[in-house]
Amino acid sequence: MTPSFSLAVTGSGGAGVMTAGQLLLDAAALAGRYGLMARSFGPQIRGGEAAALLRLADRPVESPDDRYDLLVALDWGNIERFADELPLAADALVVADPGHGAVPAVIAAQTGRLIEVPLTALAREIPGGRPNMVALGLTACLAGLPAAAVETRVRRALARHGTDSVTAAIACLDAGRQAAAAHRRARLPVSGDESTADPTTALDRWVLNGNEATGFGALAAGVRFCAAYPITPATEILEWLAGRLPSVGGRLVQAEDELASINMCIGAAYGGVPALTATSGPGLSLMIESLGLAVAAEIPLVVANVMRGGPSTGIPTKSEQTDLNIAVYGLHGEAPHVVVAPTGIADCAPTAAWAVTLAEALQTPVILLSDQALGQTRTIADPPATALPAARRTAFVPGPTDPPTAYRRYAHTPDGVSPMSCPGMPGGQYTADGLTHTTSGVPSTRAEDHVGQLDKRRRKLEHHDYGARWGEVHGDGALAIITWGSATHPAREACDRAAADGLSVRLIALRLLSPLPVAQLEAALAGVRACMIVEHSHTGQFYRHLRAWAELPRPTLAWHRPGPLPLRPGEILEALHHLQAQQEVAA
Amino acid sequence: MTPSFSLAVTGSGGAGVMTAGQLLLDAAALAGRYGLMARSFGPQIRGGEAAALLRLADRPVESPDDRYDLLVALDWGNIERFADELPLAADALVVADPGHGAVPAVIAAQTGRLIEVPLTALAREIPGGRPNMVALGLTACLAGLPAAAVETRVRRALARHGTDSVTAAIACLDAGRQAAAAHRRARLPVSGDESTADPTTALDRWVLNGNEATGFGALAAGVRFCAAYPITPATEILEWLAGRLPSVGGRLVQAEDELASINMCIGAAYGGVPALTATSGPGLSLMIESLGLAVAAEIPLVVANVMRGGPSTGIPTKSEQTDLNIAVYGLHGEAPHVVVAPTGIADCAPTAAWAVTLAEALQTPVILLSDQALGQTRTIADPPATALPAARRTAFVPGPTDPPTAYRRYAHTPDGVSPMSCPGMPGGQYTADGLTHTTSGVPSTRAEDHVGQLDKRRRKLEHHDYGARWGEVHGDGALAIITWGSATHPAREACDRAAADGLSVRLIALRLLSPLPVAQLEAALAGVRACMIVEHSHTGQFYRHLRAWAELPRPTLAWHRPGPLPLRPGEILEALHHLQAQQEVAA
Amino acid sequence: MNATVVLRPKDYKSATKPVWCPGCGDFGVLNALTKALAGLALAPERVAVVSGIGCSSRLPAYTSVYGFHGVHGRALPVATGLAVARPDLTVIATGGDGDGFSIGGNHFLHACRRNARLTYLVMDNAVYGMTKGQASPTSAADWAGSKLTPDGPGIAPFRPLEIALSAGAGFIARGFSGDPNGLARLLAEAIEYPGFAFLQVLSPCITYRPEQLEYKALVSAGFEPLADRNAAFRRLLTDDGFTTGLLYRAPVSAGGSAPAPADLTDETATLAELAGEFTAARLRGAADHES
Amino acid sequence: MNATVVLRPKDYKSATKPVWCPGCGDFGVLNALTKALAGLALAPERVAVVSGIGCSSRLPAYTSVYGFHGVHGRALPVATGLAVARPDLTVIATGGDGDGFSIGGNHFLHACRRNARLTYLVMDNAVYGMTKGQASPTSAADWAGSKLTPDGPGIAPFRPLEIALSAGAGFIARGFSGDPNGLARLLAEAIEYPGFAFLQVLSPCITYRPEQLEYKALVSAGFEPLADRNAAFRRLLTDDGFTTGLLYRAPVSAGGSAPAPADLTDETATLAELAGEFTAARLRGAADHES
Amino acid sequence: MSPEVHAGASVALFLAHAVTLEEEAAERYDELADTMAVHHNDVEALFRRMAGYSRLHRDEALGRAQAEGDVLPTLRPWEFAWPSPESPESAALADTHYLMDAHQALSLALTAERQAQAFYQQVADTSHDARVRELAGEFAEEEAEHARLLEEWLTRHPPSAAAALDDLDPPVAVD
Ligand SMILES: Cc1ncc(C[n+]2csc(CCOP(=O)(O)OP(=O)(O)O)c2C)c(N)n1
Ligand SMILES: Cc1ncc(C[n+]2csc(CCOP(=O)(O)OP(=O)(O)O)c2C)c(N)n1
Ligand code: SF4
Ligand code: SF4
Ligand SMILES: [Mg+2]
Ligand SMILES: [Mg+2]
Repeated sequence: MTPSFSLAVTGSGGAGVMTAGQLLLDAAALAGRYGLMARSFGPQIRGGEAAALLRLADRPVESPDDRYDLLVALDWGNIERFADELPLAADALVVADPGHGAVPAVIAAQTGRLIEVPLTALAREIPGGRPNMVALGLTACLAGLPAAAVETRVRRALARHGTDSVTAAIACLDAGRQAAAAHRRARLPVSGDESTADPTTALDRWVLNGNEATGFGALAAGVRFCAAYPITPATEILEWLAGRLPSVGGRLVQAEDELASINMCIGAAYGGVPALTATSGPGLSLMIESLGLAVAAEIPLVVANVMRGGPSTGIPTKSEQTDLNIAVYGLHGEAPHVVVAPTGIADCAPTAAWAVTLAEALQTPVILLSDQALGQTRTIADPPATALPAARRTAFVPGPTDPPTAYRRYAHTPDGVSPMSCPGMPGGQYTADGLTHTTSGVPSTRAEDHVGQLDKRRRKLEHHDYGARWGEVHGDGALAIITWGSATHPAREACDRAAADGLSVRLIALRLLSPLPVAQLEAALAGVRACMIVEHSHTGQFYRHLRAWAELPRPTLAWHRPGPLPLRPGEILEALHHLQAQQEVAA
Repeated sequence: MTPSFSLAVTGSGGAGVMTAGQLLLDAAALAGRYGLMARSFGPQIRGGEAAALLRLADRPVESPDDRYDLLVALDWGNIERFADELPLAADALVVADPGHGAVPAVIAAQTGRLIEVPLTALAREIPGGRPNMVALGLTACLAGLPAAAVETRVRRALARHGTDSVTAAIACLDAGRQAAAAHRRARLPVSGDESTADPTTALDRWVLNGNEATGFGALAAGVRFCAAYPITPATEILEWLAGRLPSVGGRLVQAEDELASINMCIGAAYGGVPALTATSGPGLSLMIESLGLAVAAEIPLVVANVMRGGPSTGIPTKSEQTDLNIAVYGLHGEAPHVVVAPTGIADCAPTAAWAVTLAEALQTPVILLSDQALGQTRTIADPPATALPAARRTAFVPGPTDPPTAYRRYAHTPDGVSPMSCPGMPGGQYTADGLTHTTSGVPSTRAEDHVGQLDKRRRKLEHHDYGARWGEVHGDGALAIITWGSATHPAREACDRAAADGLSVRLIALRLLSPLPVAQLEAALAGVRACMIVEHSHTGQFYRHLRAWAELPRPTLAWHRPGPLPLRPGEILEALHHLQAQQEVAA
Repeated sequence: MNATVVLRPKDYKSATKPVWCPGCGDFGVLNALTKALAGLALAPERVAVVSGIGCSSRLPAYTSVYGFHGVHGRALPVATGLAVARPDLTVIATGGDGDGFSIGGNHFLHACRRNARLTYLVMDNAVYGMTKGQASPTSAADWAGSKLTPDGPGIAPFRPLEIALSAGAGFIARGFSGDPNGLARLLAEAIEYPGFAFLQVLSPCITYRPEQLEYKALVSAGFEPLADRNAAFRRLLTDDGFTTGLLYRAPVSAGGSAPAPADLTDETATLAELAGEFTAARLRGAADHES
Repeated sequence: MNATVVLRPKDYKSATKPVWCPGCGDFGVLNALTKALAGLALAPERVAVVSGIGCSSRLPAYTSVYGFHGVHGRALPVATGLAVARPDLTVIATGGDGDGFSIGGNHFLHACRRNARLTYLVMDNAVYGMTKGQASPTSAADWAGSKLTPDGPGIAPFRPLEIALSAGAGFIARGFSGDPNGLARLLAEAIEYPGFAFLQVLSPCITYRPEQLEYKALVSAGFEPLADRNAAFRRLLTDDGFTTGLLYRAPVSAGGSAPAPADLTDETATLAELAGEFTAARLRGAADHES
Repeated sequence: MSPEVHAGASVALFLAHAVTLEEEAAERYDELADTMAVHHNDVEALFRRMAGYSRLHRDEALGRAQAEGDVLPTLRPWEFAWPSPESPESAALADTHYLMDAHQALSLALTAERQAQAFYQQVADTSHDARVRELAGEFAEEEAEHARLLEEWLTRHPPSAAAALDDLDPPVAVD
């Protein structure tokens, strides 16, 4: 179990809560800590209310904790909205500015440790001072971060605003730290020694969110074309790529809608240029018809779908794992394709790269299922241990004696993958087609062609060696959790805690969701007596998907609940104990 | 087992094959027979090659038989294309016009009974005569249809072309009949006595295809608005409605695309007018996003999806049951809705009507899964025994003392169905929303609202009493077939044949596909030791769907194959025997 | 709603508080709409406002009439279905420039042609407000304010009025959110037009396009209503994009044929008659049933 | 393909026989296209023809160049993706009036604006041929030939040239399938235009619109190429829909800024540099990395 | 209001304008208060107070109408003859910001009150109707009084030191 410290900074939008939170996380990185920061806000585009939700630790951490140890409120604007996102530990410390009124009941009821710090008044004493910088100094101190790290980060961040700004900010940090010191008794236990961090390694760590990691992974694997239409919470992938693709000779087109963006990707990929688009549920829905085309015409491409609360427009700023069904089963006709998911924020880069390699190797669309929690949570993580995989497409090479019409684009091959030409290659001309076609691509309604091509397209997916990336297995208990995506880290932490309680639980997290790696999964389940399926959904889409394809241990408990609240280790642990108790009764 | 007679009339397009086939079916109806006629064509819009595929019987029949007893070829244009659609019985009779060359090997190899009739030459002898009418006379005679019935039908059909046409046609019929008589030895055994049919009942029977039946059922249940975009094989539903809706005060709008058509239906239904659109896989794919909106905003509507070969553009003119996945699982987020399917051509009317009533009762979109085989096969069937159900929506009624803002459109109710207002009702104003919302429809990101509305929308589907229409159960064997849609009749005939072989097989055909009626299904399976899932798909979508939700007997055999060839009873019977043999080995 | 009660603009507002940024032009549009409805004395329950997704598309919830907040880009088809099925209602479709001209562009084209009786009001801020300020179809080619198009979209901006005219719209106007009374008047005329009425409203986004606060100085009420399509075209050739007023109002008969209202009560054919079409009897029966 | 071999039009045809109805105008278009390609001496492997779904959209398979037969209405985005990613190719999008103006209308609008270097050829027969003859956007309001609209579509027909001009297209022409040589010439000019070139081709459907056999008598080569957008607008105001020729050819600089070709080999930033942006070191590091 | 229209306005027409002017001012202040509430800005209270004052003045104008025995004409919103796009006392929506401070809010209100004063003064100066001139003059004086009050408040609420409109949190994407 990771000793860690969770804290929230809240206030009205514009008060600088997000800035303070982000600087705090950055400072933690500079100080050699790990950690993560999520954001929460109201429905207003600007202003409204905001919360920066952090967790800091000495070991890599990607799950939120059950409760917060510290709440620093710049003001109380609409704190009720966050109440259920902000469960406080029984001994949590609440720091409030008395200038903004009494501590609301919803907070006061949770803990008795309240201290008042006049953040605004302190800031006002400093020319150009800001309450959020006072809060930053105070919070960093209470969280046990070295003052130097915070100062370094703040100096750097404010450099372009001029020395006055920097001086004011540093003074605010000091004021905040002193305010914290004044409440020394309230200072919280923090783990780790401030000086142990190896600065060289620490400085190599990555500070990024899953969306940036996804963009990077895709680009690293070879993506050189992106067409997209903005949508929350996927837009950052596009923005990241828009800024970087040109520097590697690639291009990004802002399309008129998702129907266009997916088809532009198809066009580019048909032209031999690896392509990706990013979207979320509503946009994915619009891409469905053309994904079927990509399956039938065997066009490689990646759709990074960053899931949000559904159905329909749902809750765009909150996370859920409920686009699994549409990603796996959403295409009309028999349209085998690949669906993969990163198991964490840091994993977004290698898994996105893998998605690109699968698309290119299998000449098929790949849906990468990320979600808001992965995409928009910023984390401090170790960079990938191994180089990211790079894509390779089986290319058409004309035989020296081939007549110009000999090329059979959709030829039957043992592994189902047919060498693919692209415009510019002499002798490789063919017409890619979404109609049932012959091996040459000529439309056909004959049974042998239909079945032949259906078989071939299934075969290439089923016979592919997906290697070790299909999933992660941790531990070897007789109780197992099967999970995926952003549920992985909370589930893993639940397993760790269970182990600390003496209960050994195996964790199986799938990266390959479709085709479901049944053999690998069933092998990983060897010796498991009872199992729990953990996911962030209302009806257990992942559970049904597993049932449809694999033999699961009996009993298997389906544990799931929808968003908008993130999954937390404690609730999963509780379900585990429940399952264990059932097992004992049964035994 | 139904004694029946299967025949095919083939020839180049324009030769009048389809007209002859259709008149033959009509004549069979007038003669008190049952039967069905499917059509097959080449890819050409006109011309090309055509085959009218009929089966006639004395009892209701909706499945094609395994083989054809008679093939009448007006010419041999591209017959290879139909070869695998035209399996001939070992003793099949082939009638060919010697003027069109030798019988192709692919036909000659199948049967030794070939007779030559100079159809073209015979027609040429009659002023205004046509070979297809000669073929009609001949075929009717060989099929044992009374000459009077054929003549009546032909007179009626050609009436508007004037007496000369009629006279010529009658002369052709005679010539054809005589040619058949000349080959009296070749006359085929036919079942039933020509005079037994009760003419009154016979004349009340319906001669229609599933698309017309679907349009009728929808209109009968209350649909008064349709917006659609043409697509094969669904267009006939629209064309039927376009001609009839105005006569009941309804309207049809030809939309610019399927995105528009589904949203127009949403608008009309929001306005209180029951709405339907019809489409096929590619169009359904485009409607997915807005179907999710209809789920979230709780708008009733029906999408009649007439399945064709997939994926992508696939084979538009052939049947498959492969849009089950997208229909059930294709929506993003958690979007519970209803999917139903008729179990046959005649069943399209009551099931379409039921779909409308479910949509209106549950305020949710309903997908009606028909397919090309149901939609475009014409049959002679008994009219529905009971009146078709009519739709009813739980309407908002303002309380006398309600303040104008009291209405909560999405109020929690025990059955999950909330009274619905529509524009024009004072005091019922609300904003329908696809965002997560409160009971009043105001956007919300709070957990209680999200979970509350998710629960409510699931509840209304799960708590609804679907009554007896959920499915059909025939027989009580310890071996069972579970099937759906157009696979039902071939499967049922396989069961009948198995019974004749002494093997009792239970048939369970589902009409309610989602939410899957698990309790009813498991009850219907009581006592079943082994089970076979029959469907017209490549990967067994229905099988996976059943596995995901229900406990199936072990063993359960998944039997399925894709289009374009129709499912035939014989191949299902063979699989049944295989399963039985396995069972015996295991026992 | 008692018809004799005189309703004031604020009676057309709901209790839900807008989440818009203070200063957003959309407040002015909301005010103009409520003024127009009050000015026309329309019963709130006989009005429906339909939108897509975007900041501007939030508008329906802020009114006390029937509202529909659909998916991105589909306000017009929803409104069309409602208007055709319920010709007794006043139907107003609304939303942003991204919603209407980017993802919804096709419906815009075909709604102009179809000429169903409804009003389409687009709050044009030349940006995607709700998704953090990307370029919209009406953004200038060199507007480099979005990370998605760091050098600007680089393509010719969409000309809503020209497109509407080319596509066959019969009522075309431009308004400004900073002039709620003038806009209310234009809106009232649009609502009363017996066909498809299009109204582009310049509605600044103060968050992502703060320079649009200048609009006040740029707009001028220069359009004089024209009834001749060619004249309207010629007028547009010199349009600077900031001229407001009613550009074009086709004489009603020229505005395409609006779908005739469906009379949902007049069932001239009974179900039994329709079922009769299917019977075998018809196959030998009276000639008028032949299809 | 050896560049010194002189290719004849028939060398641009494939062995696949068209399924079109004999007499269909699309044969003429296919011939014009192969003549244009031969006339420009383009190597077949450097040309791609992209289409949607419809009778006309079957065309790519009948050529010996690279072909893409996609889904209904999406030829233009596929072609755009290809043209942007592969600026070295000649890209031609094609299809029918239903494909391009009905379901594909939005892409048409935005392709005109975007001005990527590609040619869009629409075979306009004012009908949905492939699905048995329903009204298309270019059908007359009173064309009552379809069961789906038994009284005619009743709405104003789509005016492709006007829309293209309004939307910002820089090359706009109309051709006739019955004049394959004239059409080939127009097509060659379109292909050589360094931006988006739109070509409406009147291409009769003899099956569902047999009256279109009259087109031969109706068309006349009346357009004189104009370089001024306003002049082109004025010219269109008197267009009868049957005038052929090049209407408008924007001076290239005026035609919006076509996306600059991507140079896929020039990787000025290495992956390592990009990864460097993520490191904690950057959080205290050189100012030029700050975002 | 174009001077010509007002020069010829009757007492009833003038009072209809006055009532609507105050009514719309009140509604505008309410609208601003609501907006500030959504953004947790304390100036909400200030706008509420202003709304209250405007409502008082509306009632006063209504009272005058009653006293004059006039039935006020019903005008459609765009039939009023205002000198500006909106009625003159409606605070400008475009000049608001979610981080605005009391000083800015008061300045906004002051501008509105001065516009109202100018409006009444113009009517007082140009009307052909003596009674209208008299009423308008009174109202102008009242508005001037409000303006003076606001000016005084402004001195008590100086502009906040830190550039209040410097936004510390970037806007967010909500869809
Ligand atoms: C299918 C789909 N794609 C993308 C989005 C994300 N999205 C929401 S609003 C919006 C643009 C809004 O711009 P506009 O219509 O101009 O409205 P504004 O916010 O500027 O008023 C986008 C792209 C979505 N909700 N659905
Ligand atoms: C999404 C979708 N909707 C509908 C169809 C059915 N469909 C195929 S072609 C076509 C219209 C073709 O018309 P047009 O583009 O004018 O081509 P033409 O056949 O006239 O050459 C339609 C509606 C389809 N294939 N996909
Ligand atoms: S982001 Fe722009 S459009 Fe959206 S509410 Fe704010 S100002 Fe208005
Ligand atoms: S139906 Fe019309 S468009 Fe299609 S091939 Fe035949 S003539 Fe050509
Ligand atoms: Mg906008
Ligand atoms: Mg066409």
